[in-house]
Amino acid sequence: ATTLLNVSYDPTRELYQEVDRTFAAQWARTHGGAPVVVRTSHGGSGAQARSVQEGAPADVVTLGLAYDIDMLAAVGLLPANWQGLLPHNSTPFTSTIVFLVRKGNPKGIHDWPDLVRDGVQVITPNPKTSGGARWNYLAAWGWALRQPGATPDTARAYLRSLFAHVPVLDTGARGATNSFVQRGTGDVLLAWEDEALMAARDIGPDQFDMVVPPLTILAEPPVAVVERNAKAHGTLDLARAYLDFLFTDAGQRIGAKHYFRPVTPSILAENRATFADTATFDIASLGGWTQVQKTHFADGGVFDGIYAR
Amino acid sequence: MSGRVGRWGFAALVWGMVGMMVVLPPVMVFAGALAHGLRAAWDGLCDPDALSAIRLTLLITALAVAINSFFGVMAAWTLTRFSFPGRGLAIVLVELPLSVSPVVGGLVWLLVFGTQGWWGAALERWGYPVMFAPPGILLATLFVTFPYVTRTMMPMLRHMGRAQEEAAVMLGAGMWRVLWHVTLPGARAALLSGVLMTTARAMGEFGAVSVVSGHIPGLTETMPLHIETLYNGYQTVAAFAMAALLALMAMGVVAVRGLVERTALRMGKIA
Amino acid sequence: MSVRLEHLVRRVGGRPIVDDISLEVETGSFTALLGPSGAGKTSLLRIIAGLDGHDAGCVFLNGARVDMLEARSRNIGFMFQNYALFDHMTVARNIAFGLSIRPRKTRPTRAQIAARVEELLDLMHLPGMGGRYPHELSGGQRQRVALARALATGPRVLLLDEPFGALDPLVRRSIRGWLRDVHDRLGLTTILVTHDRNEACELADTIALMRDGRIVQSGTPQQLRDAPATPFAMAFMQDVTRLPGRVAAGLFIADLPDMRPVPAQGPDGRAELLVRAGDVRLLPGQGAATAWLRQTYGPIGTFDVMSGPDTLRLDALIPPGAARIVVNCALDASAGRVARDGQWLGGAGDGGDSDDNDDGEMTDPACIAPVVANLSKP
Amino acid sequence: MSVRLEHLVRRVGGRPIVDDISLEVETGSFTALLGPSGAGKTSLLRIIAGLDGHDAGCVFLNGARVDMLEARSRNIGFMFQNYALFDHMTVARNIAFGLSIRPRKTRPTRAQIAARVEELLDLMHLPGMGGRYPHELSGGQRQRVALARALATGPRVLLLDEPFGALDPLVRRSIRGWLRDVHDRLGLTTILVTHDRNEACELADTIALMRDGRIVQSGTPQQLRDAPATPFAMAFMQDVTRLPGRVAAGLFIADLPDMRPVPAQGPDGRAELLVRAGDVRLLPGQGAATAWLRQTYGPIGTFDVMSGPDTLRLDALIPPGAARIVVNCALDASAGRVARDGQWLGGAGDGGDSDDNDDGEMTDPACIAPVVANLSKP
Amino acid sequence: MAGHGAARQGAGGHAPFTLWRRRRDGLPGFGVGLSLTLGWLGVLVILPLLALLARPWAQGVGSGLGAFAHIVHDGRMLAALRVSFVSALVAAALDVVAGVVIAWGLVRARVPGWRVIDALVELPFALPTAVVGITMATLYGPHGWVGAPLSHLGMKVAFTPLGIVVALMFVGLPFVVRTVVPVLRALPPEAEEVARTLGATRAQVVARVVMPALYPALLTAFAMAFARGVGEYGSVIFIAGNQPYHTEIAPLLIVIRLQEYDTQGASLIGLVLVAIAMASLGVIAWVRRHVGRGGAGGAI
Ligand SMILES: Nc1ncnc2c1ncn2[C@@H]1O[C@H](COP(=O)(O)OP(=O)(O)OP(=O)(O)O)[C@@H](O)[C@H]1O
Ligand SMILES: Nc1ncnc2c1ncn2[C@@H]1O[C@H](COP(=O)(O)OP(=O)(O)OP(=O)(O)O)[C@@H](O)[C@H]1O
Ligand SMILES: [Mg+2]
Ligand SMILES: [Mg+2]
Ligand SMILES: O=S(=O)([O-])[O-]
Repeated sequence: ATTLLNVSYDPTRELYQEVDRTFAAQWARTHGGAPVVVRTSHGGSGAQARSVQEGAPADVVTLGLAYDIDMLAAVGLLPANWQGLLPHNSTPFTSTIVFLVRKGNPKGIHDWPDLVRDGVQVITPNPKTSGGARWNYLAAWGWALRQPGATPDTARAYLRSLFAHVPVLDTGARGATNSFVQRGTGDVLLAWEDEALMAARDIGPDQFDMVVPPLTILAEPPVAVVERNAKAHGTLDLARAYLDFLFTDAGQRIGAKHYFRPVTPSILAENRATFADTATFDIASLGGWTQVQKTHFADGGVFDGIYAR
Repeated sequence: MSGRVGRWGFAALVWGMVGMMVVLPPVMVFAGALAHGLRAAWDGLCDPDALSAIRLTLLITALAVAINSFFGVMAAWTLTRFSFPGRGLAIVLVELPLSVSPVVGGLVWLLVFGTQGWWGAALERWGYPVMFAPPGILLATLFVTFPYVTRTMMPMLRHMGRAQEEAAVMLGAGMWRVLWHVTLPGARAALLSGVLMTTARAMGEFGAVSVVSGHIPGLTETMPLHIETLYNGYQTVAAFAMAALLALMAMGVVAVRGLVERTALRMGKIA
Repeated sequence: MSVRLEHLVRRVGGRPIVDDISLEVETGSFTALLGPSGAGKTSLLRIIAGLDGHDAGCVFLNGARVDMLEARSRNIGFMFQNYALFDHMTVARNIAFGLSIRPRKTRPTRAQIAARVEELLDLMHLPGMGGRYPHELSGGQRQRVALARALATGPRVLLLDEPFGALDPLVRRSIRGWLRDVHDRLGLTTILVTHDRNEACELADTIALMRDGRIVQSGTPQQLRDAPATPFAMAFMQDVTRLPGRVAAGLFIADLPDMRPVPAQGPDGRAELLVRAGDVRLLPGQGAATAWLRQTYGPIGTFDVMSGPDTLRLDALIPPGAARIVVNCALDASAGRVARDGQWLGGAGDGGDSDDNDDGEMTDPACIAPVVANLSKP
Repeated sequence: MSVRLEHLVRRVGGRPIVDDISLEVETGSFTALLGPSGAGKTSLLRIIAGLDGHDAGCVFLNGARVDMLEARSRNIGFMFQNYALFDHMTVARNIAFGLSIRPRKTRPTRAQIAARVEELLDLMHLPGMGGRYPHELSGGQRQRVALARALATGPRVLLLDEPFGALDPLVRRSIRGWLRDVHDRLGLTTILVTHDRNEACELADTIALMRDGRIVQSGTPQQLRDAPATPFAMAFMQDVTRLPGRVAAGLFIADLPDMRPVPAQGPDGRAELLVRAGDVRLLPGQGAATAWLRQTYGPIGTFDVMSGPDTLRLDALIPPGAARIVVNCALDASAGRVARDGQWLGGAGDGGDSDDNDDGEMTDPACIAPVVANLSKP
Repeated sequence: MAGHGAARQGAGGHAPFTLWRRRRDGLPGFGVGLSLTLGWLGVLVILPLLALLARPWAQGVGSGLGAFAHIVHDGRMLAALRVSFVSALVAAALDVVAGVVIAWGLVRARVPGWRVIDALVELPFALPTAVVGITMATLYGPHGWVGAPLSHLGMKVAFTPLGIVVALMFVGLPFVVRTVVPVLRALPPEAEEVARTLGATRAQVVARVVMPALYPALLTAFAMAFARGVGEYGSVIFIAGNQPYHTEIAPLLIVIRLQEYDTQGASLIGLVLVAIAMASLGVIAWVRRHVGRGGAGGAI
C-alpha cells in the first residue's frame, strides 16, 4: 500500500482521523482499489515543523500557523510561494480563540478583562512551543491593542498580567487542554474554538461551558505539500489530492463536524448553529507572521519581555 | 530504643515512604487502566497502532539490550582486566550518558544524522534515512541505556578477580571461551541487573526518543510515545492500559532476575 | 618436562619484582619456591605459566624457548592459591573443562571425558563427588578438585601457588603426603610456592629460597639448613636467636655479659650472632647469669636468662641434672654464626655443618618459642 | 579480672556449636583456645564478649555473673581476626573511639584523650602514625592499631581472635613476643584463639584444646604434649605417625611385619598406634625391613622403610654409625600409645611422661615430615 | 609460533636483549576487547558528543562565542539552570535520606514485607517518564489523591518547584536504594561489633560506624540521582508548570530553542548541561577520593 504521511498539529487529532479514513476510501474507489494508508502525526505545531525540517518524511504538513510552513520553505522543502498553491491561502479551515470554563462559569468569565481578575487561573500553552498558544497570545494582544487609548505598552501590560495568572505552560495545545480537562487545573482555558467545542460538547457536557469573547482572532491554520519529500516518495499526486480533498464539500463537512470553521461559505452556513458569531481580526492586521514572529516570539521578543525581570 | 514500638514505628516509616514515593504512581496507572474494566483496557491494547507500538518497542528493546549488553560486557571486561593509557578517560566516557539529559541524548543524533546534521542529508539521498525512523530511535535508546551493563558489571568483575579466568586460560581456553564459560556465569547476577536496567530504561525511554521519532503512529511510535498520543487523544483508559502493560513488562524482567538470583543462590553462587 | 629460567626480569612501575632469576628444574623433580611475603614467588610462577610477561631473560620448557607462547598453549598445570574453581560448575565439569573446550578435532568424546573425570576423582580420593558444586566441598576437597582440574589435560609440569594456604592444619598435613605421592606416581615436574619452610622441607627435593625478587640460595633442604648462604636464609629456615655484640680481635663479644666469646674472622665493629634455638648451652657455675626453666621439649628447655641488667628468653640444652633454676651460669653459643649487614663475617662458624650436631642434640623443634631478643628495650 | 564459664551451651539450628563448656581463666593469665577449624573457638569468644548469646550456662567476670550484660557494658577488649578497623577514621581516631563516645560526664577531655592515644601509639611502636588511615598501614601495623584500640578504654580482659592469621610468617613471629610482653606489662587477662599449636605453646600459660564445640583437654602446653587426653589431642599437638594394627592378648601387633609388638591393655581387636615423629627406633640386624635415609635433622632422620609388601615413610632416631641404607632392621615404637575409636586403650603407653624422653632424644622437630601411613594403598 | 626465532636467537647467549620483545601480560583478548570497546564508545558516545561540541561553532567561531555570551547573560537561561540544579540537588538529598531509611529497612531492620519492598523499589524504573509525569501531575494536581488533601492544608505541589522535586525524587529513588543496599549488605559486621565492645550504644554505632562507611556509596548514589535529575525531562514537564524564571527547567529550554529553529542555542545549552553535570560528578569523585578514604563504597 502507498503510504502518505501528514504531519499535523495538536488539536487536529480527531479531525484527521476521519479525513484520513474517508480520503483513503475515496482514493481506493477512484483508483481501482489502490490501497492507501494515510498516517498523521500530531504534536505542538513548532515541534512538528522542526521534525520535518530535520528530516521527518512528511508528504504534507497541516500546521497551526503559516510561519511554521515558511520555515520549511526556508530550507527548500517546498516552494516559497506555497501559500498561493491552494485556495483560500492554503487554509481549508479557520478557527478562533475562545474560553473554556468550568460548568456554570463559576468565576463569571465573559471577556478578556475577566481573565486578569484576582483568583482566576488561566491555562494556555507555551507560545514558544505551541502554535495554538501563539494564536491565544495574539488574540489577547490584538484585543488589548483595540481598547480605547491602547498603546503597545498597555497591551504589553495586559499580557504581563494575563500570564501572571497562568500556573502551567504546557508544550502543546492538547497538553494544555488536558491540564484543564483531565487534571482539573485552572478556571479558564484559552483554546482553539474546536478544542473548546469538543471539550464542552463531547468530553464533558456537564463539566464545561464555552465562552466566546466579543472580540477575538481569526486563526488560519494552513496546509501544504512538502514537495521535495513527496517527489522522493513518489506520492506527489496523492499528496495534492489529499489536500484538495480538504477543500471539497466532503472535506469541509468533516471539518465542520470536528468544529473547524469551513472556508466554503455554503458549508459554513449549514453549521451556523455551531459557530458563534463574534467579531474577529486576522493575523495580517497584526503585521503578518514574519513580523509578528520577530517582534513577539523570537528570542528576546515581547513574549520574553513579559517574563523578564 | 524501646524495641517493639521502635521496630513497628520504623516499619511504618519505611512502608510509608515506599508507599508514597514508589507505589502510589503505579497504583494510579493500574487504576486508570482498569477504570472501565479489563475489557476496555484489553481493547485499548488491540488497536493496530498500539500493537505496532508494542512491536516496535520490543524490537528496539531487544536490539538495544543485545547490542549494549554485548559491547557493555566487552567494555567492562576490557576496562577491568587490562590497563592501557586512556583507560580512566574511557571509564568516564562510559559513564557520561548517565549524566546527560535525555533531550540532549536525542539532540546529538539530530546533529549527526538529521537533515541539518553532518551526514543526514547524504544518508537520505542514498535512501537510508536514520532520523525519524526506527534506526534513529534505536540510536537514541542505545545512547540513553549505554552505561548500565558496564556500570553494574565493572564492580562485579573487579570483585570476582581474574583467578578463575586465568585458571581457564591455563586449561587452554581462549578469550571467548573464558568470557562465555567463566566470566559471564560468574558475573551473571550483575549482568542480569545491568540487562534489567537496560531493558526497563529502553522500554520506557521518552525524552530522547521523542526528539528523534517524529511521532508517526504505526511507524515510529514506541509505547511511551503512543501512551502520550493516546492520552492527548482523550483515550485515557487505553493510555493507562498501555502504561500498565509497560510496567508489567518491566516487573516481569525484575521477577525473572529474582528467579535467576534465587536459583543461583541455591547453587551457592551468591553475587 | 624440564623448566629452565635464564636471567628473568620483570619490572612493575620501574621496580624489579623478579630480578635476574636463573633456575634449572629437572624433569621429574619437585622444587619449592620458598620465601617471605612479597619475595616474588607468585610473580615468578606466573611468568613460567605465561600469565605474566617479563622484561628480560628467557623461559625454556624442555629446552625450547617459550617466551612468546601464550599461556594456553604451554600445557602447564597451574593451581591457584585459592583454587579458583569455577563456582558455577559441578566438580565434574570443573575437571572436564580443559578437555571439553578443545577444538572439535582434538576433543575426546563425551564418554572419554567422563571416564577421565572418574579416573581423576578416584586418584584424588573424591569418589562420587562429581555432581557437587565447589561450595559444597571442604577446603581439602576443593584443593583436590583444583589439582584434578589442573591434571586433566595431562600437563607434564605442575605449578602450585601456596596450595595449602587456606587449609586447616590437620588437613594440611595429611594432604601434603598425598600430593607428593601424586607427583611421584604421575612423574610430574612440580614447582610449589610456599612461605612455610616445613612444607617446603617436607615436600621438595630442591628449595629455591627467594627474597626481594632474587633467589638467595637454592639446594636441598638439608643444604639450606646446614649451610645457609646468608643470615636471612638461616633465620628463615630455622628458629634462631640473635645476639647483638661486637667483633674485636678475632672474637665475637656478645653484649650479654655472661656469654662466652666466639671466634670470628673479619674487621672489628658491631655484629650479631645467630644461633639455632637449642644450640645454646648453659654452663652452670661458670658465670653470673641466672636462668629460669619455663618449658621443656625433650632435651631442650626455654629459659628466661638474667645476665647483668638484661633478661633474655632463649632455648638451650638443659644441663644434666638441672633444677628449675640454674644460677651462676655462663652461656656458650659457639655453634652460632656471626653476621654483619646481612652477610656472614668471613668463615666464622661456617664449619657448622650438619655433622656438627650429630651427637644426639636436636636442631629444629617445632614447638619451641622462637625468641627475638630485644636487649635495647627498657 | 578473672573469667569463669560454667556449662555454656550455644545452639545454632538445633546443633550445639558450643557444647557444655566450663573454663576457668585466672586474673593475669594468658589462655589459648586451640583447635581445628569449626571447633567453636570463635563462637566461645563471642559469647564471652557478649556479642552472641548462649542457650544455657553462665559467664562470670571477676565472680559476677554477666550473662545479661550488654557487650558494651562488659569492658572487654576484643580484637577480630581481620582487625575490623574503622576504615574511614585515622589511626588516632580509631584508637580514641572508645573514649570519645562516652557520655559527657565520664568522657575524658580532648587533651586527655589525645594524650592517651599518644601513649598507646608509643606502647605499640607506632610513633607518628596517628594521622594515617588504616589502608596506609601494613598488616602488622594494623594489627597493633587494633590492639591499641581495644586497650584504649582500659579493659582488664583482652580477647583475641586469630590475631596473626593474616600476617607474614616472619612478622608473625616477631609480633608474638611483643604481644606477650604487652600482656605481661599491662597485667591483662588474655584469651587467644588460634589453630596454630606453635603459637599457642609459645604464648599461652594455659591451653584449652577444643573440638566439636567441646573442650577436649586443658592445661599447660607441657601437659598437653606429655599427657594428651585423646589421640586427637596427641595428633593435634605434635606430629605423629599412625600405625594400624590390632590388639591381641595384651599386645599391639602392627600390620607392618617388622614392627616389635607393644604392650597394650584392652579388649582384642583393630587398633592403631600413635607415635611421635622421632620416637621410633630402628634396630639394625633384628628384622627384615630395609630403611633408606632421606634427610637428617640432627639425630633424627626421615626414612623410607620397606617392610614386607609395604613402604612407609617415617621419622626415626638414626642408629649410631648408620649408613644411608639400613638393612635387616626391625622397628621399635614402644614409646607410642595405642588407640581405638578415638580413645586410648586403657593405660597403654600412658607412662610416656615427659621424663621418659629426657635421655637426650628429641621429641618435636619442626622440619620433620609428618607421615600418614596408608598401608592399604596399592 | 613466534617463539621459534627467539628460541634460536636466545639459545646461545644469555640475557638476550631484543628490541621487538612485546611484554605479553595477562589474559588473552586485549586487542579484541579494546577495539570493540573503543569502537562502541566511539560510535555511540564520542561521535555524537563531538557533534554536540562542534555544533555551536558551525556558523563560525564568532557566532558561537556570541551565542555563548548571550547564554551567559540570559537571565532566563540562568534561572532555568538554577531551577534544574536546585531541584535536582534537593531531590537527590531527599532521595538519599529516604533511600537510606528504605535500605536499612530492607537489609538490617528486615521490616515485615521487606521482600515485597525489595521487588517494588525498582518500579519507578519501569514506568516511562512521561507516564510518571502524567500520573504525578494528576496525583499532586489540585484534585489529585495527594494534591487535594495537601491543598486543603494550603500546600501546593503541582506547578511549583516542589512538584519538580517530587517528580525527581520518584525517578531518583531506585538509584539510591540500589546503590546503598549492596554496600550495606556487604558491610562487615565486625566493625559494628567492635564498636559495641568499645562501649558504643546502638545509635552511636549507626551514626559513627555504619553511616561513615556508607558515605562513599551515598555520595555515588547522590551523584547519580542528581545527574539524572538535572537532565530529566519527561516526568517533569507535566508537573512543573514550566513558567520561565520560576518552574522552567533547563532541558525544556533546549526543546524551546529547538522549536525556535535555534539548533546552535540548543546545542550550547546541552553542552552547558553536560559540562555542569560532568563537573559536579568530578567534584563528587574528588570528594570521595579525598574525604571518604577507604570505605566500602568502592564497589559501585
Ligand atoms: N601487579 C603488580 N603491581 C605492583 N606490584 C606488584 C604487582 N604484582 C606484584 N607486585 C609486587 O611484587 C612483589 C612480589 O609479589 P609476589 O606476589 O610475587 O610475592 P609473593 O612472594 O608471592 O608473596 P606472597 O607470599 O605474599 O604471595 C611484591 O612486592 C608485590 O607488591
Ligand atoms: N551463625 C552461625 N550459623 C550456623 N552455624 C554457625 C554459625 N556460627 C558458627 N557456626 C558453626 O559453628 C561451628 C563453630 O564455628 P566457629 O566459627 O566458632 O569455629 P572456629 O573454631 O572459630 O573455626 P575457625 O578456626 O575456622 O575460625 C562451625 O561448625 C560453624 O559452621
Ligand atoms: Mg604469592
Ligand atoms: Mg574462628
Ligand atoms: O498544536 S499546537 O501547536 O496548537 O499546540
